[in-house]
Amino acid sequence: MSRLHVSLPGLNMKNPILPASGCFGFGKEYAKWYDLSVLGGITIKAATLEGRFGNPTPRVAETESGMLNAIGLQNPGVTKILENEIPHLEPYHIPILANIAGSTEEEYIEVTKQISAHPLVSAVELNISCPNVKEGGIQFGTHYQSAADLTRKVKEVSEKPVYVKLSPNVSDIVEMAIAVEDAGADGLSMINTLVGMKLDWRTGLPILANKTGGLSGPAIKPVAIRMIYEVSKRVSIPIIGMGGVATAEDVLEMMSAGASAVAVGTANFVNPYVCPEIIEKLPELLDQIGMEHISELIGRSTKEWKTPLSSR
Amino acid sequence: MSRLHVSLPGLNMKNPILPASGCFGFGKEYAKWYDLSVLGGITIKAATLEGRFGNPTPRVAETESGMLNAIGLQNPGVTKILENEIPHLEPYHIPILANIAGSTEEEYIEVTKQISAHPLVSAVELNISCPNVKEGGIQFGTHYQSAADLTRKVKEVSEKPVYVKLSPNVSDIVEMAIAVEDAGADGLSMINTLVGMKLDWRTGLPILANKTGGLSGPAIKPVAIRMIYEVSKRVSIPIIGMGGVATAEDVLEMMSAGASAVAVGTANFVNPYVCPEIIEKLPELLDQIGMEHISELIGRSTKEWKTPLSSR
Amino acid sequence: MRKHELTITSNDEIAHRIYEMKLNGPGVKGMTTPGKFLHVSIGKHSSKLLRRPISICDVDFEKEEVTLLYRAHGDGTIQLSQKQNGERLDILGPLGNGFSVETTPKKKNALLVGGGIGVPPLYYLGKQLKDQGVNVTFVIGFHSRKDSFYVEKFSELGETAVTTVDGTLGTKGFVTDAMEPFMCTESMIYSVGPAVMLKAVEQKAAGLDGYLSLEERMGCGIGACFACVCPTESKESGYVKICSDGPVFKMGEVVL
Amino acid sequence: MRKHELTITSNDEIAHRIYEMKLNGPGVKGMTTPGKFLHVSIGKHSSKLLRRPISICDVDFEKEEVTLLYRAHGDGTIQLSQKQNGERLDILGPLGNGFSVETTPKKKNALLVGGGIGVPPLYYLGKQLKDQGVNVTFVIGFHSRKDSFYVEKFSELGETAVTTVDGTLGTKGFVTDAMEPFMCTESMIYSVGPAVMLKAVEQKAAGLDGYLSLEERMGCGIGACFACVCPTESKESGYVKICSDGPVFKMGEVVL
Ligand SMILES: Cc1cc2nc3c(=O)[nH]c(=O)nc-3n(C[C@H](O)[C@H](O)[C@H](O)COP(=O)(O)OP(=O)(O)OC[C@H]3O[C@@H](n4cnc5c(N)ncnc54)[C@H](O)[C@@H]3O)c2cc1C
Ligand SMILES: Cc1cc2nc3c(=O)[nH]c(=O)nc-3n(C[C@H](O)[C@H](O)[C@H](O)COP(=O)(O)OP(=O)(O)OC[C@H]3O[C@@H](n4cnc5c(N)ncnc54)[C@H](O)[C@@H]3O)c2cc1C
Ligand SMILES: Cc1cc2nc3c(=O)[nH]c(=O)nc-3n(C[C@H](O)[C@H](O)[C@H](O)COP(=O)(O)O)c2cc1C
Ligand SMILES: Cc1cc2nc3c(=O)[nH]c(=O)nc-3n(C[C@H](O)[C@H](O)[C@H](O)COP(=O)(O)O)c2cc1C
Ligand code: FES
Ligand code: FES
Repeated sequence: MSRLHVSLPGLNMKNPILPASGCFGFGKEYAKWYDLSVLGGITIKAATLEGRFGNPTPRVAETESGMLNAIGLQNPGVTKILENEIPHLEPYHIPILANIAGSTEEEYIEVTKQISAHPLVSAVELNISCPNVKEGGIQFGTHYQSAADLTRKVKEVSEKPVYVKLSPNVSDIVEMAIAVEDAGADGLSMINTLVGMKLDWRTGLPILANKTGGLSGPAIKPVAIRMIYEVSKRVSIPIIGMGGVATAEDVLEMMSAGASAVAVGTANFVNPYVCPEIIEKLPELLDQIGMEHISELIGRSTKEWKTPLSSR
Repeated sequence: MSRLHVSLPGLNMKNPILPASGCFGFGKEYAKWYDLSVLGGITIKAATLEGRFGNPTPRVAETESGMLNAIGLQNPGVTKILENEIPHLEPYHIPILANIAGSTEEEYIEVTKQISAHPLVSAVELNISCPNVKEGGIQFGTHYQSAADLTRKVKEVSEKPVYVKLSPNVSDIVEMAIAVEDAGADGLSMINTLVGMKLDWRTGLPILANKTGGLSGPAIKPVAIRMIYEVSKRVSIPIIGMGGVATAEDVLEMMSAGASAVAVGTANFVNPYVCPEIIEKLPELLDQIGMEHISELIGRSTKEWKTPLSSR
Repeated sequence: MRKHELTITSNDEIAHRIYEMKLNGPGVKGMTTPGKFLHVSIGKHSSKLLRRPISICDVDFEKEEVTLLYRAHGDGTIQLSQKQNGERLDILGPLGNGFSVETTPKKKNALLVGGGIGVPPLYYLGKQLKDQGVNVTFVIGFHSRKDSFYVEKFSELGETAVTTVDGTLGTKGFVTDAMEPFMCTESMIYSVGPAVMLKAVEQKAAGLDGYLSLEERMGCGIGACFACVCPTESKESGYVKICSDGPVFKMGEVVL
Repeated sequence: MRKHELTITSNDEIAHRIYEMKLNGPGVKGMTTPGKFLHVSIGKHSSKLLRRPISICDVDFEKEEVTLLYRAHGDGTIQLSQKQNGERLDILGPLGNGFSVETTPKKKNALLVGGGIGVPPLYYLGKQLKDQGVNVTFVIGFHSRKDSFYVEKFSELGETAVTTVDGTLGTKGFVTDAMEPFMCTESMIYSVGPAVMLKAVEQKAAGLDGYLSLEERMGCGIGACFACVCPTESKESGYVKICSDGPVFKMGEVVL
């Protein structure tokens, strides 16, 4: 399967597919469905310094070709994650990308210190874009000076490469990407969820207890593709693409837009086997388009444009 | 049908439904399908000073529960619109909302002067949010100082109330809404399309000749609902809501979020009869929830929140 | 806990907006425990992505057929109600922890209390308890006569009291208004319904042992997304996940 | 130009990924003009919102049945190919301006040139021309033998030359390589296919009269959204809309 191999800072992946943070827990549950060692890597759920209970329920709502979530960063805290969760992943020998959240710079720094020191952790992903907690990231995610400052400080203490996860809820994502690249980020993860809301038409009240939530799923894929396309042309660090990926074809589209690896989120809920099924199908699609190695896909879209209608 | 009547600055509507700009031409085509006098109003296609040919084709692409368009403000120019298009709408006796676009402040001002003087035009809608033209609005749509300046100048020359159409591609839509309210806007239209992109996975190239396009349809409804909800709590001018509305239930949801009237765009392409069908169904839904008049819906969502799960 | 394709063999409206769907296939043979649920996909091409959790209502192992009862309420279940015989559904399950008839303590009498669309799993549970020699009594509540279903089938298993909110069938009122006469210190309580009802049942049955089945909006259905947590005082973490730790919990275990 | 519900009476793969679908219903009776298209909804619950434009390939007015030929290529047409007999499709149409056999000048000979999935409307057109006493000849091109369809049915209407890109059927090459022998000053040209092909046809047939049918990605299909414009020098506006001014245009009218 070496034709699927991709290599990003800290992440030496036998294929470009990894589950997205928050959509795969710490892997335990999906490990009952299939052997996680087939994955290119795994992104684990956000870690904060102390345990958090998260938001009241209902925490999810369905929308057309998408869903809203407002989990609110529920997690047992970094200490318990290091003790009870990460060790379970050892047998699979896959790179672990540890997602990090916090309310203050100090919290991000402390969590990064601890988690990046774990030998099984391959890289960290700074979640500065969670829309579902009042104090927790989003202020860093929409002001590029704060994002750059945080990135710089986290880089100083991290023992592993740092990916910064960008919020799509901004006027200019390229500006944000350049700011964190300049601050030393080793890579980017994009995109996090769009802020959305759903009301019950009968009562007029929000479905989510938190009122607003993060929109994910195929509905947002066009926004993700556009942002990855624009950013990849302007930065030289690699991008882990995500947002609505549900099929192997979507993976090709996202890598063509400029992603070097692809994370799958919401689609795991629709089909628990989606990651292995995508991985299995990739070589077949490469054959169809006559491509030898998957890395040739990266950034194809920036080549010169020809009208695709006449291609039939 | 007086239980559906809503009244907004310049727009005295027998029901809250009007087609969205760009999705209904100047009404001629849909007039072959049904009698336009059933509508609450009509938003006509963007007018610029000179005629524009728009972007090369392909101009549309399909996405999950949505579509991308990059028409590029094709229109015959304000003079021809006044001469050849608007007069056709006279027999229907419905309010006309005239959408206005431009590349410069001067162009917006001149078009407003001319179009707002037409006796059949009830109000103008400043399109400062079209993502599909390089020079043409979006720079006003994402910088709130420019948006406020433009609004003020247009208000000075307009003979009719002015609605400002907001772009969702911003970090803080509330700030933008407040800026244009303070500058004298009589109302807001929201939302325009999200910027998105789709690639052909086989070739890796963009489907749209313009590469990026505006994402519309049910996929974006959660974003529209959230923005209308947030903005309506902070401004006192009325909102014409739009973004993904396809059913009468969607209208109730959007009005509950804070819209005073609702525009229907993409759904017209799916079903040319969608507007009359929605209008016909509204009284039935009001009956189901025991509501006398549709205006009671407006802003219901800001009432205190109760968990909806236990409502079965 | 696997993914199956099951074939629809019937899908009929048996009461106002209440559908009885029968599904056939080898996957049925693992559906042995009442209270567990199936996570049902609306269809690969539907714009409704998320699966719907629906309880197992009955199983015929000889025919390899599972019965689901559901209410066509929102877009997803309305789409389900339009499916034809012969169509195939993509299903995960059985998921969760059900009413474990074999391993939990049993008493001579069991009182099964359910409201509305919480009623279906009580049928499979009642059947199994009866097979084990337990004396089962049902108190089932509906909004109105036209919403009621399976009353006769329950009566075949044990004494069955019906309540309706509008009094058009059985006693007027809620299930909790009607349960008292059937409770004794020997009764084991099993209840399924909305949280408000379960809370009232818990109060009425104070001092008795029992099991409650909860519901919540779900994402994954398998314990990975943390959509369906419920607070508890008995666990160090402070919460349980309804989809994987439940939906059935011992009475008193979770904070309703 | 109305909305219809038509019932699928057959939907069969007649060549590699090429489906022949027959639809029945009273709406069919207005489908008199070849070259017009139907705007086909993939289904109310599908995440594919936009309709697909598909040409009328044949109509049986007695049976009230229209035939469509389509290629299952993208998600929408693949979903169409999975529809079963008895399912109903929501259809707008007939839309656009077709080959107006009655009102346009006719010549003794007609040469109908089509490539790939542009071939289907030529069948209905050829039938009507033949009925009017015109001598029809077809030049139809496919990628490969396995993609070819309706060759015999065309042969029943008139002389039929086939080309394939890989030479597995008929002449190796494109339709434009094979049309010359059949052209004479008396020939009226009718052509449907991708823009590159139409352009080549136009060049080959320089000096002759004819009609071309264009295609473009569509939004509304009825002239309201301006998705499908094509430049023209003959109109003051500088453009035509393919969906409502076309898809059929006089040769030379539009800039390809
Ligand atoms: C463990 C469990 C067992 C259940 N068993 C049954 C059963 O046997 N029969 C039955 O009719 N119903 C049952 N329900 C409730 C059923 O899942 C919902 O009524 C159904 O999902 C609603 O879908 P919809 O398409 O009608 O509503 P929509 O409003 O379209 O649903 C939108 C989203 O909200 C979720 N949702 C909406 N209402 C509920 C609810 N009350 N509970 C959980 N999720 C909800 C849906 O799953 C979906 O993700 C059960 C729920 C749970 C948690
Ligand atoms: C007037 C006209 C008549 C046509 N007649 C036929 C016919 O008889 N048989 C047939 O097989 N095809 C015909 N086509 C082409 C057919 O419409 C497309 O192949 C089909 O829409 C593609 O849908 P999809 O779901 O396979 O592709 P997807 O890629 O899933 O389609 C996505 C979107 O792009 C549009 N699209 C994609 N390719 C094309 C294309 N080549 N032309 C126009 N729109 C496209 C779709 O309509 C849809 O909106 C015709 C096109 C036009 C304009
Ligand atoms: C239920 C849920 C929980 C999530 N939790 C996190 C999280 O803890 N940290 C994070 O960075 N992103 C989180 N995300 C965002 C995803 O990682 C991903 O960026 C987003 O969902 C878009 O991808 P998708 O469309 O494939 O789901 C969460 C998403 C969902 C749906
Ligand atoms: C094909 C198309 C053309 C549009 N043209 C315009 C336009 O000229 N002016 C404008 O303000 N908005 C335009 N819009 C945006 C719509 O008016 C509307 O704001 C947006 O599509 C969201 O609504 P919807 O999801 O109901 O389509 C256009 C949208 C579409 C799909
Ligand atoms: S639904 Fe995902 S954890 Fe329960
Ligand atoms: S498709 Fe809308 S104008 Fe032709």
